[in-house]
Parts: sequence; structure tokens; C-alpha cells
Amino acid sequence: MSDLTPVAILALAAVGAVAVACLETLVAGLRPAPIGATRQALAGLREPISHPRTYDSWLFHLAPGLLLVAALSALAMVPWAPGFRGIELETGAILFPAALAYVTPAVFMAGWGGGSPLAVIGGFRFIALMLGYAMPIAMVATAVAAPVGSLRPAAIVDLQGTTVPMALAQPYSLALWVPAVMAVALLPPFDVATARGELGGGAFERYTGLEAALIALARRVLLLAVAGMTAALFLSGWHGPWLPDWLWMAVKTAAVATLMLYAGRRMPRLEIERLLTLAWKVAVPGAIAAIVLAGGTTLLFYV
Amino acid sequence: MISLPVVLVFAAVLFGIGLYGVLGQTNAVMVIMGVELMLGAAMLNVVGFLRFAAQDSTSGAFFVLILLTLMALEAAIGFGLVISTFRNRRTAEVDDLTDLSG
Amino acid sequence: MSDLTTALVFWPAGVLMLVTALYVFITSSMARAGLLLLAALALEGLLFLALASEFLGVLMLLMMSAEMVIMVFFMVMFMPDPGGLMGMDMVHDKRRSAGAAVVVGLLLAVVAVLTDWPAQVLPPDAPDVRAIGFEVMGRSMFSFLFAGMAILFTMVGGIMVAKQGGRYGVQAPAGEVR
Amino acid sequence: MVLSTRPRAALIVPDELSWTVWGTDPAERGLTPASAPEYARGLLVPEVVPAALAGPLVAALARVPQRPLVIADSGPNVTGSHVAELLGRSAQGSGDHHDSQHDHGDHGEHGHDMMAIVGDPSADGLVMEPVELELGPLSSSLPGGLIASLRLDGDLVVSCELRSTLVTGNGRGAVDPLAPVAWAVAATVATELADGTHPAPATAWRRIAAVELERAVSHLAWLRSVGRLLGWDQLVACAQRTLQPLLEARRDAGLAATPRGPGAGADARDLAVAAKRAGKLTGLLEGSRLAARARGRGRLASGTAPAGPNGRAAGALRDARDDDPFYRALGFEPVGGHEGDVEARVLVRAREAVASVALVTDALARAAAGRGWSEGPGFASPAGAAVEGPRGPVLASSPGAGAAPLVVAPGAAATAAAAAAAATDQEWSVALLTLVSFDLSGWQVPG
Repeated sequence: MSDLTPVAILALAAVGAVAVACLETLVAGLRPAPIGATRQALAGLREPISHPRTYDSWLFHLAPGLLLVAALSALAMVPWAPGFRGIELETGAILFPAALAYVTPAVFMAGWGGGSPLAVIGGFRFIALMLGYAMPIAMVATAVAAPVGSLRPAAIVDLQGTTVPMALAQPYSLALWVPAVMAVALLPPFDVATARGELGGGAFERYTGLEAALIALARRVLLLAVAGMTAALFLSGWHGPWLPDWLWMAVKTAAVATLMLYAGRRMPRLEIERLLTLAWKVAVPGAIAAIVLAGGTTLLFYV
Repeated sequence: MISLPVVLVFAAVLFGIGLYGVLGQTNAVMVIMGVELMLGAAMLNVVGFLRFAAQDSTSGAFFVLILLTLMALEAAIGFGLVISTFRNRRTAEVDDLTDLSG
Repeated sequence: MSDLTTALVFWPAGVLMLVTALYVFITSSMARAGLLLLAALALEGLLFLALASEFLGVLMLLMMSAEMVIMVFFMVMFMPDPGGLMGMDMVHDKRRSAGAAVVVGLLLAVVAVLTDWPAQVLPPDAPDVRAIGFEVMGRSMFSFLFAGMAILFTMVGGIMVAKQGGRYGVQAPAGEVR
Repeated sequence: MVLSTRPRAALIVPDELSWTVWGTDPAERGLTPASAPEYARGLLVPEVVPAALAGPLVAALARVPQRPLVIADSGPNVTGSHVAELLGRSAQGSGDHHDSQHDHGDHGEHGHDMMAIVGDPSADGLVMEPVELELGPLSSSLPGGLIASLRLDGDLVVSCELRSTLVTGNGRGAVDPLAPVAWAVAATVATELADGTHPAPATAWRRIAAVELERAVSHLAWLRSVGRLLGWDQLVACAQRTLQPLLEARRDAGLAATPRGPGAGADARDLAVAAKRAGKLTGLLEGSRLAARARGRGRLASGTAPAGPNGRAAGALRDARDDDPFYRALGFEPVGGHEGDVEARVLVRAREAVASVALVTDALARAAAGRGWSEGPGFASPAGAAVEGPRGPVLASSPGAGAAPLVVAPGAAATAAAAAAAATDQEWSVALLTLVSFDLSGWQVPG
């Protein structure tokens, strides 16, 4: 982990956000305009920051910053290439869900500070949703780390390089991981907190200018981090037959992000009751079962 | 630089703040938050000792895990009680909940 | 991490933790109080990372965010003025409790400073995740099992206490609101 | 396939469906409705803004961050202020933004004793403070001009009142802007019945084609707005792709509310494409994805069966087109459901759109072939003219001797009442979906 890693992560976040923006327009069947998108975003920076008349403007103006910090710290955990493994921590696979867990207070602060009743409802909906999905993400991360015996994401990628990708060894973990992680990244069909039609813009409705740009950047960095970690933990990261390793990681991340965005277009937004029932009756018990099964596969195949 | 007394002083101040919360607040939920801070101070103590005095004692780290669970349990039961008192008495102010004081 | 970075992380995080912890009980808006508590305990997680017990710091960061958000949830539900609009002061006998808190804090601080702790200045390789894992699954397995059972009992107990109609599901007699 | 650029989010006054019915679709001008004024980069507004929308529009413009791209077009003839004057007022008044929705954290402001919160316990036995919320006339997922004042307990809707704020023209010559062709045809047929004259068979068939085309366009535009509410981009895209050929056909066949002269035969190809895509759209809606959000929700109270598609979705198969010789010649039978829930209402309108496209193709073919029908004009009913508009029957009666006919659309108030009743005691997203599923109109329809 050289001293340049944090700088590289910030650069990756900026470039990645523009790439994700283009991917979103492409999946929506429209022509991606990278230069146009960045110019419009920069033009957005000149807009005045709005100050809605609420009693917690502190929370309102802190929320975009916290969201960006949570997204960047999640991005920092993803191992992109043998030479660039992000901030390598012994417990990186657990720090990733910990970083994602800070999206919840950020969305609540945005909703509560926004003042309009619909924004507050959006904030509370996201708390209810995340309470259901925070544990499955952490448990599945440990389930994936079980065969490796280490919580370092790079070690998990290396093991998958030699043996079979985790998506084949533990498909049920992937099935639990993807919806939970899409819910954290505020992607449709799980975007109950920022529901455009229902809540009229939802928790992030009242932001303009720099704060709106920060939130747009944070959401795309979140999607990039989520897709990258899915590729690293389940699709054996940068290992692949012909292409250079960093290109494999880019291809897999783009594929995962495209699949997530495409799934969002084909499904209507789910109701919060159905999401919570799925979370508490399926995801949490399933995640506990995933840990037990991971233990079993480790003993049978890996040790 | 950072040494054991420094960490312990930080923990002591945090404990004091938690105690002020428990004694000074009128609402049951705020009392629970005070208790959370006091437990946090205890954990900071243990981690301080882990770092400076007893490097290889994993039971210390394990004790912090137990303290973490205790924080969660205490909050859960506390909120259960707050809900039932709120349903019966329509208030969660500790000053009003003095039926047992005879 | 080198000494300089640990100091750079430790001191600001520690001071900020104490400030946010104090403001938890000063601010009038309950939502702000809950999130300040979240900030205080998350910064404590950062302190753990600075004190080289990585697994505990990460666990602290993970658990505190979810727990404190539940705390905010309850505060907004059950506090009479969650938005802090009236700016009312929700403290009773402020003087005595502040006095007691300062005395206890000072006492502990004095004890901390005066006694000479067995400060082994060993390299900061705190027990890593593997060691804690073997500890939990080895010597202290019984206590960890007990902690697991305690969680189960709390889940069931908390819901039974909070359930409408109390533990026995007995409907309140006519007139009395249960 | 050629990719178009990303449409610009815009503040569309009164709403997207009105512009699609009036003439050109906002999507053809590169605009999509913005879900909140903060996201709007453009503004599509009629030249004469109705009085009821003037205030909310100025308030919304105050929340729009940049100078929006303004597109003003000819709208319905209503009294109101000119758009240039409104833009002027919003530009100089943009300093102090006041919001139409009173939304400044109104917890605990209801004046009763702060300590003990009084009121009847909600479903889970806890006494909580209700939240008053007014879903404004603009940039809400409800139709433009419709205001819903709701009382929420958490995110459960406890009570809901609907009121349309836009006023159609004056009494006698009134035209409902959301169904202009149906009202125009009803008026002309009423005068013809009073004078005892007969239209030529070709014009009779073209009238049927115009009414059915307007129904298909209105239903598909409404399905697109339901897709936006559900966050189902695939449904929005599918409805948009079905609408495009229909709008082309309407322009070519000269059937639009503002006809631009009939084109020769180009519409037949468009109608065939539209029929195929409408079939695919109905197939998409009959799948389990819509059922997951719509089955069993917003069920009509038994016994209340309002007129129009909502009633037909609840089993009351009353349709003004049943006993019409022309429609019987086209082989028309009413489309209906029996559940009376949101899914039934969506499916009834989708199937009606498919049937309408077929009816238009057939009617235009007969108009071209000039095959006559002797038994009097279409849309005749004992009490005068009766046309089945997109939102229910439109009845017209004329005292004769040149007086302007009185055109009435009974049942609009009953539909609004049924919608408000169906939306109470529902979770927020279900309540909003129920309100939108009734395809209400923001215009006060006389009668």
C-alpha cells in the first residue's frame, strides 16, 4: 500500500463516476455523452445551494459530505489489481459493510433536514430497509471469507484465482449479496428512500448546486464500489485467462454494474412491506445459513 | 505522545459525560444513551490496556466483544420498556414514572 | 501505522468524540442528539483503530451506525418534541448531576494519571483477527455461547414487553387504556 | 438502432398527459416530467396559465436552480395570467422562496399540550401525532391541477380529500381539455339530432375513429404516468414506443384536436405498428410484476361502481358504446374486469387501448371505402348524444334551433369520491398508486 493509494482512489472515484453515468444512460437506451454530462455537472456547481426553512439545517448540509465519505471509504476497500489493492486492512471485507452502513445516517439526515414530510418518510423508510439488509451484507462477507481464512479482500481474490470463483462455490451467498447491496446503493427496484415518482424526489429532493453534485457523485461512487466488490468477492477479481488483470477487473465490474442497472429497469419499485418481509424472513435467516454452509464447503473442499 | 494515562483520561471524561446524561436527563431514551456512553468509556479503557499493557491477551479483546453485545442488549430491552410505558402512561418522562416510589 | 499517523488520528478523533458526546445532552433536537451519539461512538471506533486493535475498531464502526440509527428512530417516536422546535431544556436538577459527573470524572482521571501502569512499550502488534477467532472458539467459547443465548432472550423478551396487551396478551378492561 | 440523447427533466404545466392529448408529446420535445422542481432544467407551459396554477407555478419556479429552458405553446382557452408575466414575477421574486407544500418540519406544531400527546391510538396502540400533507397541483404524481390533502399517521394515510382546482370554460360551451374530441363530437351529434340532419357515412366513421384514437392516446399516456409512479422504466419506455406511431397516425389522418389536414394512407402502417406494440405492452402488464404491486390494492368498496373504465374494472359493464349500430358493425364488445383493484383498472385500460387501435383501423378503412349505414347517426341515445370518453360517458342534449348544446360528463365527482375512499387506511405508496389508478382529471368537469 504505497502512499499514493489514497490519491489513486480519489482519481478512480472521479473517473469511475463519469463512467457509471455513461453506463446509466447507455442502459436506459440513450446515447451516453460523457463530455456533456461532466459539463452539465460542472454547470450545476454554479447554482446556489438551497437553504430550506427547517430546524435541522446542520444535518441537512452535513448529509452529502457523510454520504461521499461513506462511498469513498467503501471504494477504498475494493482490490482492483495486484499492484493497486486499495487500502489493505486485515479486516477489509468487514470494513466494506461498515462503510456502507454509514449511508443510512446520511440518507436519514438528508431526509430529516429536508423538512418536507415526504423527505422525512423517505429517510425513515431507508432506516427500516437498511436494518433489514445491513446484517446479511456483513454475514455474507464473512461467509465468503471463510474458505480463505482471512478477511483481506486481496486474499479472497487470490484464493478464487487458484480454485473456483466464489459465485460457483457459494451461489446462495451471491443471491443474498446482490439485492442487499443494490438496496444500499439506492438502486431501483429498491430505491424506496429516493423514490422519484412516489416521494417526489424522496430524501435528496431539496438539494441544489454543489450539494446535489456531491450526492450524484456519491451515488455513482457507491455503485462503482458495490459492483467492484461484487466482482472481487464473487467473480475472482482480476484473475482471468487472456486479458491483463486490471482489464479483467474493469470488465467484470462493468458487467456487474450493467446487470444491476438493467435489473432496475425491468422491475417496478417494490413496496417497503414486501422488502422488509423479504429482508427479515428470507435474507437474515438465509445469511446465517450461508455462514453455516460456507463452513461446510470450507471443511469439505478447501481445507 | 499517546500513552496509557492519556487513553484512560479520555475514557474517564467520556464516563463523566455519560454519567451526566444518566443523572441529568428527564427522558428514558436519553438515559439509555447515557448508559451507552458509559459502556463505550469502559470499552475504551480495555482497548487502552490491550494496546499498552497486555499485548497478547486475547481475552481482553473478547471482553470488548461481550461489552459490545451488552450495549446492544441494554438498548433493546430499554426500548422495549419505553414502548410499554409509553403505551400505558402516554409519556416517557422519568419524572412521571414514579408509581413505585410509594 | 507509524507513530505520527496514529497521533494524527488519535488526538483529533478523541477530542471530537468528547465534544460530540457532550453535545448529545446539550442539543434540543432529538434527531441531532441521536446522530451526535452516533458520531461520538463512531469516532471511538476510529480511536480503537488508532490503538491498533483493528478488528474491534471495525466492529465498533459497523455496529454503532445501525444501533444509533435505531436510537434516533425511537427518539423521534417517543420524545414529545423531536424536532427541537420549542428548544426546551429537558434536564432536571442540572446542578447536582453535573457536579456528581465532574467529581466522578476527576476521580477516575486522577487515578489514571497517578498510578504507574506496567507500560510495556512493545511493538503495537495487537492480537490479530485470527487470534481473537481462536480465543472465541477456544478458551472463551462458553461465555460467547452465553452471549449468544442472551441476545436470543433479549430479542424475545424485548418484543414481549413491547407487545400490545403486555406479556399475557390480556386486553385492558373497558375504559383503562393499556 | 439509433440512440437519442438524454431527455431534459422539465416542469410540465399542468402535466404530461394533457400535452400528449392536446397535440405534441413532451417526449418529442426532449422533455420528461421532473419529480421535483429542484431537478427541473426546462419548463413546458401553456401560453395562458390557468389562475389556479399561477401561484404554485411561481413558487415552483423559485425552487428551480437554473434559468429553465421555457417552451410555451397554445393550451386550452381558459382565463388566467400570461406566462411571460408569471416568469417576470418569479424572476424578481426568486429571493424569498415560499413553498406551495407547507413542509417546514411541522412536527409538534399543533398547539396541543406538548408533554402528553392526545388523540386516539393508531393501529399499533400508540398515540402518535398525524402529519398534514397537501400534494400540490404541480410536479406531483397526481394529474395536474388536482390537490389531495392527506393526513398521515407515520406513512399510513388516515384521511384523504381530493379537489380539482382547474375550471373548464364557461357553462354552455364548456370543453373538458383532457377529452376535447369526445366533447366536440357529443356537441355536434346533439345539434344534428336536434336538427334531424344526417352526417355522411364517411364523416360518421371518421368521428368514431377520432374518439377511439383519443381514448387510445389518453390511456397509453396514463399508463406511462403509472409507469413513472411505479419506477418501472421498462413500462414507461414501452408505453412511449406505443404512443409514437399513434401520434403520427393522428397527425396523418387529420384526427388530432388541432387537425393539420389528412395524410394519404400513411396512418395505416403506423396503426399496424401501434397495434403490435400495444399487444406487447398488454402482455408485459399481465405478468407477475404488476401483480406484485397492484393486485388486491385499492379495491373499490362493494356497491360503488363509478361510470367509465373504473366501473368496468369493478364488474359494472356499462358502456355508452354498447347499443350503437356503428360499433356493433365494427364488432365491439366492452372490456371489463371484476376485481375492482388497481391491477384490474390498469389491465382494463390497456386492453381498451388495444381494442381502440383496432376500432380506429377498421373505422378508417370503412370511411375510405365509403360504406354507409342507414340507421341514423352514430352516438345517438334516447336523451340526445352519448359518447364514451376516456374517463366515462359524455352526454349532450340540445334544445334545438341553434342554441349551444349542454354537454355533461356525469360521474366525475363520484369517481373522485370513490378514489379518496379507496385510498384511506393504506400505506403511502399504495394510497398514491390507488389515487393515480383512477385516472382522475384536474379539471372541474361540469355535471
